[in-house]
Amino acid sequence: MNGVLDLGGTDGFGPVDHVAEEPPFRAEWEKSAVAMFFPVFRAGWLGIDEFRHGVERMDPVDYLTSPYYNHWVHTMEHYGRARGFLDPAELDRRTQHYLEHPDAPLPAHEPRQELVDFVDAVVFEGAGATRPTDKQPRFSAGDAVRTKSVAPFGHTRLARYVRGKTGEVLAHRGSFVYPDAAGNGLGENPEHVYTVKFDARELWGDDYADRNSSVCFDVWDPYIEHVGEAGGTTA
Amino acid sequence: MNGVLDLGGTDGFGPVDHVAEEPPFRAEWEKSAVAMFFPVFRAGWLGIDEFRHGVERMDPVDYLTSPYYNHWVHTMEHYGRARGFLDPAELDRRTQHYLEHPDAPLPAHEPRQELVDFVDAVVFEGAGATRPTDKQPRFSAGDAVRTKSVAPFGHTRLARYVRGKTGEVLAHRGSFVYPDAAGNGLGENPEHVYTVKFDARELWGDDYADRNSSVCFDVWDPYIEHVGEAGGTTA
Amino acid sequence: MSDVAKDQAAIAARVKALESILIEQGLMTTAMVDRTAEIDENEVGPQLGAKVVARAWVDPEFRRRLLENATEACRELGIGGLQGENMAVLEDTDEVHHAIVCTLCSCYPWAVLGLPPNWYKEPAYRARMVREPRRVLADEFGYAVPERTEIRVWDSSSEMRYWVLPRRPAGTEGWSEEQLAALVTRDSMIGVGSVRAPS
Amino acid sequence: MSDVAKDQAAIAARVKALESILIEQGLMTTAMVDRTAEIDENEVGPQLGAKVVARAWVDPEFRRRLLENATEACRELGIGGLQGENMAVLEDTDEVHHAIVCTLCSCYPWAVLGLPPNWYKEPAYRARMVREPRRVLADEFGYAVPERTEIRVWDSSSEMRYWVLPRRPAGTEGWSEEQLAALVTRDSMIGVGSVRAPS
Repeated sequence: MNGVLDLGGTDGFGPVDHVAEEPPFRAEWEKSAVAMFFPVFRAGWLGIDEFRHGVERMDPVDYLTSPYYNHWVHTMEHYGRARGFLDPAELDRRTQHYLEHPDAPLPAHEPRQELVDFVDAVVFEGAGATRPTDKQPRFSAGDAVRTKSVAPFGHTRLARYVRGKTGEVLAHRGSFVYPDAAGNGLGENPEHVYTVKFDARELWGDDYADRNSSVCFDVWDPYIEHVGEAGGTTA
Repeated sequence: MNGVLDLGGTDGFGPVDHVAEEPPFRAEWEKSAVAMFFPVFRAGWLGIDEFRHGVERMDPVDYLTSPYYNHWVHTMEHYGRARGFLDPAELDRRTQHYLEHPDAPLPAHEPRQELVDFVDAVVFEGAGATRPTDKQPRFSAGDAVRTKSVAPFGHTRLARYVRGKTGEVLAHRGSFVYPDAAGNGLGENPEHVYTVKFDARELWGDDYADRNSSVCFDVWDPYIEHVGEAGGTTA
Repeated sequence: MSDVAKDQAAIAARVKALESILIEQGLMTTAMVDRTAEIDENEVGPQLGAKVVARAWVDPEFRRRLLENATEACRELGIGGLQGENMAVLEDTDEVHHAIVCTLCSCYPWAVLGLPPNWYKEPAYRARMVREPRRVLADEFGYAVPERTEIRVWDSSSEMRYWVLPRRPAGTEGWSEEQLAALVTRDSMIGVGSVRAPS
Repeated sequence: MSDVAKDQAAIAARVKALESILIEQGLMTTAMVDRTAEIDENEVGPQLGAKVVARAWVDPEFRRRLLENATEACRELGIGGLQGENMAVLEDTDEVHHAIVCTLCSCYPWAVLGLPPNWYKEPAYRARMVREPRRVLADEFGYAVPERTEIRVWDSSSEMRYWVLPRRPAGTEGWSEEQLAALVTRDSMIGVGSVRAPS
């Protein structure tokens, strides 16, 4: 989607608030929000691409102003409601309860070691997105390619600032879950992934590009087309 | 600039809040904000293109959430301060005063009929932006053209969603003040203006375009280039 | 006080402070404010555009001149001025339906329609109207345009000010210009709604 | 209560409500929260990346393997996992300086750097780093890259996780891996800062 979230190249956001050292969590609720990813992922509420798309569909102003981990809360709640795992009225009722009684305890429960073990397994073993495919990679390092100039409504990883741009394939990375399918609830549909290098002048124009700079951007196979030597596109 | 203000084609803003009938002003301050354009324009604080660029440079969240005429207040204040017409400390002091005493009167003054006459003259006679130029128009109706794919940092009227796109010139509109010059404090530098028609499929891609629809977008001469019959660009 | 009211109070104080400085600098008077409001509330508004439309419906020669040079044709009726110095009128037909938007700010043909409505200036309409016009018209304005009719959206990126000449409704034969003008809505001249049905 | 505190209280209540439901559904426990926080606060962080960098500085064969397949090379040191399943390490040279960003969300090599800092997730860095990297590095991070050095910004659009192998500082001949690792900053592995000067 063409969302405000697609920030690459947007002007007007002012200085970077660089802080040399800061703790991983700024509030206690952030720990729960981060930890919550494991159970909802395990219970099948959402996959990682859907997780991202749920964040993307936040109200644009909420997206820009909300504390970062509230984005996570938003997307987990979104899929929990949409898929019937959460009763919205019950969630609202409990929210009001904890708002009025911030120190009210959580429900009593057993520690459940297998759930802690699940956290350790995911963190230290990972949950990768590489998937085998019978498709042959259409591109290889050194190819001149152009990204498609398309504006999907759903989830995509083809950012606006690289659309319709010509670059050079630097590397083939293997085949991975395709976000334009998985993020829109259409299955994993694995596709080959490549790193494409774009000269800054191609992205922004000669007069506005930082000198001697480039952007490397990873694309899935359907995002790109070969560019003929004459500059024309061959489909 | 590539700002959040450049809204064409951005997804995620939800429904249009269409109201069949509403008064021109929702608050008394809006009348003053709208009227204020006349004196600051007359006094040379800013021109219309600078006015727009001042709005564009608002903080993105303020831009999206602020009542519309507050955009006007922002840009008038911006140029008033930047050009030394306004003393920021004095403005802050008076703001605080009126915040604490909303009914405190404005300074006594004469009605000054010549200023009222100026309002009438501008409203009913206009303050047009057509300007003569010795430049020859490079395009005419029927020409296939492509917009430049550039991302200026300053003021431009070449919206992101039409950059690098091919369309057909529908009409030559005459020569006008060039916003990319005037909006950036570089003089009027008049250029020819054309209406270019873009098929929706060119703008958004075949799979995402509304069927049988198009966008007409006005461009200044430097925004576009001829497209050769083979699809290549001729500079 | 709610956040909105607090914002409003803060903005109102800022505007009053600015106004007080401009008054002391001899640049502004409250009479200017009164005159501006009077113009925007009573003198310049969609009733002007409606008058032009009604004339075009009854006078084929005027219609021809209007489509050829809207600015000059409007001047014949004493209409024109700020944000209408260079106008073009877009004629709706069975083949093409026109609508206007300003994606970069809120450009609008003030001289014939007055100040723009809020929804025209807010993000949703500006963002979506160039991207999914058929859906926006149908879902947001209840204005269904048949698929055989091209929707042509005019993004007001230059100082040209576009507006729409809607089709004259059937059943209005012999009506006076005044009667016809009363059918012409602001939305029909923006291109997001129809004219009123004759009754 | 300030607006920020009000927001924080509202979010905290929402999270607690969600957590209580997940607990009752048998999906979540507070022990999971404690374990997650322990990992993020103490076990997974830039100290892991620093260890890899130090090894690469002292062991040319390891360096070669790291640049060829970072995921496998890190596994030799027992490092890897979530958001590090497919890593690539970018070697800084006099010719090319690398930096990472995620313009679409906040992808980051958790497995070697831990959770990303807030500025990495906020709009300004994500918006500007691909557009004006030399200016951002100089003005925002005080990190001047000479114009003869290409700046190559890696936008983390896929599940590949990139991070930077900074250059080993002069004056560290004969240092141990532990000593060297202490020089390696998080920012130097993101590509927005230098390693610490040896003292």
